[in-house]
Amino acid sequence: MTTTLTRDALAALLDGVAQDMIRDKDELTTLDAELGDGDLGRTTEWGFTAIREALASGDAASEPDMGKMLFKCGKAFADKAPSSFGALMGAAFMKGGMALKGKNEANLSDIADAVETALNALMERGGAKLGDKTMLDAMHPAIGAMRTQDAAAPLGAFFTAAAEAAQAGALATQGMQSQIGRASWQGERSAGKMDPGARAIAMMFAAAARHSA
Amino acid sequence: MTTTLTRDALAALLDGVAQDMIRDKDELTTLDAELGDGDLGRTTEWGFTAIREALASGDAASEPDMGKMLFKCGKAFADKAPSSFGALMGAAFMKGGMALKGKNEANLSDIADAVETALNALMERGGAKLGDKTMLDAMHPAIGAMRTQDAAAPLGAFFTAAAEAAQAGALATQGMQSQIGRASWQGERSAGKMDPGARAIAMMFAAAARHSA
Amino acid sequence: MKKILNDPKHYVPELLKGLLAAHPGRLKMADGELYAIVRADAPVQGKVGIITGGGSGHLPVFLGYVGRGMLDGCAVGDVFASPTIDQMYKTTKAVSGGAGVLHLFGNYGGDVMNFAGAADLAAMEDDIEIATVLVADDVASAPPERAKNRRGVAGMIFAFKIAGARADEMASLADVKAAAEHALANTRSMGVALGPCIVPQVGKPTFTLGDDEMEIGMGIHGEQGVRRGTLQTADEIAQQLIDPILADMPLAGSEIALMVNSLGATPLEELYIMYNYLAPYLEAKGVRIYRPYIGRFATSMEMAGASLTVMKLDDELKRLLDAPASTPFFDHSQYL
Amino acid sequence: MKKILNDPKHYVPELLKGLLAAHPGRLKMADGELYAIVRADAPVQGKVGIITGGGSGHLPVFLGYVGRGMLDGCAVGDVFASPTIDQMYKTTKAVSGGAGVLHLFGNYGGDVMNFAGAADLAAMEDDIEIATVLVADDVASAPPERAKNRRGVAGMIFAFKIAGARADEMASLADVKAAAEHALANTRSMGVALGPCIVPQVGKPTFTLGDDEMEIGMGIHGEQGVRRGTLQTADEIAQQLIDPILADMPLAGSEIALMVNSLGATPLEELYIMYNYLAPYLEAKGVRIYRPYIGRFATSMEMAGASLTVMKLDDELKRLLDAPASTPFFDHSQYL
Ligand SMILES: Nc1ncnc2c1ncn2[C@@H]1O[C@H](COP(=O)(O)OP(=O)(O)O)[C@@H](O)[C@H]1O
Ligand SMILES: Nc1ncnc2c1ncn2[C@@H]1O[C@H](COP(=O)(O)OP(=O)(O)O)[C@@H](O)[C@H]1O
Ligand SMILES: [Mg+2]
Ligand SMILES: [Mg+2]
Ligand SMILES: [Mg+2]
Ligand SMILES: [Mg+2]
Repeated sequence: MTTTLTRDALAALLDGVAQDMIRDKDELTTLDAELGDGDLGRTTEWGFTAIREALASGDAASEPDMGKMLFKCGKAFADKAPSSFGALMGAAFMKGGMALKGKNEANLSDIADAVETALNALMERGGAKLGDKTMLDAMHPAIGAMRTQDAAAPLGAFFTAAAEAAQAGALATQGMQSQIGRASWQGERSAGKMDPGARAIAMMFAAAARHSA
Repeated sequence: MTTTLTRDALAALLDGVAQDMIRDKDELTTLDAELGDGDLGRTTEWGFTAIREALASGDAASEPDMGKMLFKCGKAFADKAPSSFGALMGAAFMKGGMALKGKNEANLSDIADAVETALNALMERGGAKLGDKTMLDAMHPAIGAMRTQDAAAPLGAFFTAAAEAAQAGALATQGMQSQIGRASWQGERSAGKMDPGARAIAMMFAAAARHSA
Repeated sequence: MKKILNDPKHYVPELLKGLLAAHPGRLKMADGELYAIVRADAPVQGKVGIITGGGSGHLPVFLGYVGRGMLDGCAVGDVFASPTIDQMYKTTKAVSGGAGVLHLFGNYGGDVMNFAGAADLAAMEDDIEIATVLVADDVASAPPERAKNRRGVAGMIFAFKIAGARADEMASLADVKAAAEHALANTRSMGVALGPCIVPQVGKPTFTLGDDEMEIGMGIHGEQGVRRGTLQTADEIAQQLIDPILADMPLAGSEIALMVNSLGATPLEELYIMYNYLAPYLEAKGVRIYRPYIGRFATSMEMAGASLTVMKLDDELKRLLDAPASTPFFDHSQYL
Repeated sequence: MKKILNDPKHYVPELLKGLLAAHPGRLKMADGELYAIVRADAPVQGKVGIITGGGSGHLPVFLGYVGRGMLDGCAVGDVFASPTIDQMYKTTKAVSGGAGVLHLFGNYGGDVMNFAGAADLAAMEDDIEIATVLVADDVASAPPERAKNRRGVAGMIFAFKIAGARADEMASLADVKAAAEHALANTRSMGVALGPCIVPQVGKPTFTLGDDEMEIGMGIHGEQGVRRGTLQTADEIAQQLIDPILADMPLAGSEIALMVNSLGATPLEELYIMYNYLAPYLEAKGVRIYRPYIGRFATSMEMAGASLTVMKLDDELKRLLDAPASTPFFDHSQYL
């Protein structure tokens, strides 16, 4: 039997992730204060609050199509959290939603495809490459880990694998020198510090794993 | 035998007073910070430094007339310390000097006359009355005390009497409400605090007593 | 002491030298005296000269208002200290164009006594006719019965503007003096302090305030105000500054110029938040804001806080307010 | 947090409402959106529209430069946060007078990505031709090889001035874009921070510095600089800010516009002390200061510190610099 995710399950999962991200925002603020301008906690709070509102009573609430629902969540995120991470994460959800459009339910491979579509969109939109010390460096290994999972793997295990790979990717950013965005202004001094956006990705997958169990 | 003060003795006395006032300036800053703007220490430092310079190498140094010497010291004080106290103290020395002009030596009654001339000039210049909580309230009793001294009283005793009366006058300003100058802006809240200018006058007479011994 | 300076003793002379270097076409020394700065084209023949004077540390007050349509010169003191008689005298002489000179300055003891000395000297030595007008606009500093005792704060800028415009009309000394007095009779101010400043040569804060404290009515050198208390909201602060002004000078049915001034560190953003409260508050009381002036007009170096100044207008004051004025720190075209 | 405000969440909307109330003849909302502010007379038919956008907390940057001869509009973000695509789009549309719109803003990730989205939208939905120019003038933020990565600071004001003047000449979008690029190719900045500011909704300082520390090269949101160390003298600080600019852009034999800018709390007095060092220092290197701009042009609320910006001039830049410009925060006649 293959594992699948329905529209309502996806909505509940997103809401759970949003709750955890809002709760844990201070860790991101601290990391961004080290490497950037210290607003990433505020950005995730604003963005995920917007997602929760969209899912509860906004235009995503009444949207039956799971892809369009995700797209609308992405738009709400970008509108309310217009920083680099906000613009990119918003675009990621929007593009991921486009990949899921028209589906009744998504299997694990659909989910991995959607994340990969999002990753490609981010690379185009933000102009960063792998190794530039950004959230891409957490998303990319997460997709690889998702692909190794069996189609019948429980959702919790699937996201746990993604989360572990993303966290390894985030840790690996410590060895990198920032090439793009605000952190690049630190030049060599950026080495040794973890990229906050990459850590945010790892936190999102870990939250998804918790809420799938 | 009547006690007298020569030009050189007056110069030495002034220099001693100036040294002590510069050394003790912080007390005046503290009092002025309570009731005014906290610059009275700076004013006395600048003014008395100017007197010391005038006496050491400036135009007062080569001035044989004791009255003119005092006048020039007053002008130096006012030029370098142009605050309320500076302007008034400068005028006081200048007027006091005019009272001593042409004398070879001053007896105790000449000194009391000079201080009284200065007091009258201050009242005219600054427009304050006795009881307005200003330095006048220390100068006035000091003159009274000087007048009680015998013409043969040692200079030290003469100035000690003046200092004690001035200090009593300064203490009495604690019971007054400021009617003029910066301290008057405190209205009723000025009551209970000692007028810094009055305390400065008491300090000057006390220093004169120390340097006459 | 976190200041960009070289030596506290050189704070004022270096800033004055920098100022003269930056604006050579607009400003010059009077008689080679660095602490006596006048318009580059002074004296303007036949025009009443207007000078002010006071301590440094309040830019653009005082010498930032030396220029066309405002002041002809300014005697400069050390930080928060009066200029000397000699500096005031030199400034007076350098701006005297034959029509007399107005001494227009804040009501502070040192300044008052020294300007009196300078006026005597100018009259005695050079036969210059002198008129004197004191700025005493801070309602927090004395009750109406003792209004003459009040200290002078940001209201002086309106007085400079009005008197300067009147002098530019080639009015007589008596008329320029009357214009300054007319402006000041209709001008009131009040301020609040949130944080102190440091006088370079003193090296420590002029006063201390608790982390969540403010002082309503404090003077621009840290003179005690009317009330110290917990930091309140912008709306509450604005109301506590405007109400005593309204009580002192009834404004219903009037048009006013309203200045919302930062004492230094307080950013423009916060001034506009105050204005957002004040505009409808005054409107509801029948007061029309003819021109707002929102910015840093009279500061105390890095002091945090703000002040309000109101000038009640009539047709003459409006005409003179709107006349052109241009200095390196203030161009009235910005406010039209 | 010592600020004059009501509720941190209302900081930006209240300041914007205050601004619109204070300058109704000069500014208006675009399409009823409070965070999209344009000239009252926008769109100017036939003229290239110029807009910028960025976080609040930097007044007069950004929206203080909306006015005649400079910007047509500004999309406003929360404190230190980018405006949204929608706000940028509305601003773009409201200033479009048929000749295209220039997006001219600082090189910050959020702004770059959102302006790209707004440009797509305006081109797609309304056929508005859009050109984009990024301001990246802070030499402390990246070496010359990665100059495109640099952040945008006070140099943007010269770009606003030059591009605005060129647009006022009714030049084409390509020509206005070229003028902005020409200005920026000749513009470099560098700053120093002495003390932090507080983002209202965060409630604590953006960074901490020891009592006697400063940070050379720090960004206007507290981004790490090139060197943290003991507070030095004004002359030493000035030299450490100008030398990297001189190294990046040789200036011997040139005329320049020099901006000495306070980040907020640092008083004008200290800027003139720096200028007093810089004027002869530059002169000795064969650099002539054509116009000094000394004041608060780009701030970070109550941050303490200063920045220098140099624009190397040629005849075209001089002509455009000296053209009239007038906003509620900046009138170029003050600098002539
Ligand atoms: N061009 C880019 N491409 C991909 N990720 C980026 C890019 N720029 C920034 N990021 C990510 O965004 C994170 C910072 O987000 P945020 O705090 O919103 O940025 P800012 O405050 O600079 O606008 C970085 O840690 C990085 O992971
Ligand atoms: N009009 C006046 N007449 C006499 N004494 C005065 C007058 N005004 C002030 N003083 C005296 O000067 C003292 C303050 O001197 P100072 O600190 O120089 O004043 P400020 O800083 O206000 O110019 C007061 O304590 C008071 O004794
Ligand atoms: Mg940011
Ligand atoms: Mg950030
Ligand atoms: Mg004093
Ligand atoms: Mg004083």
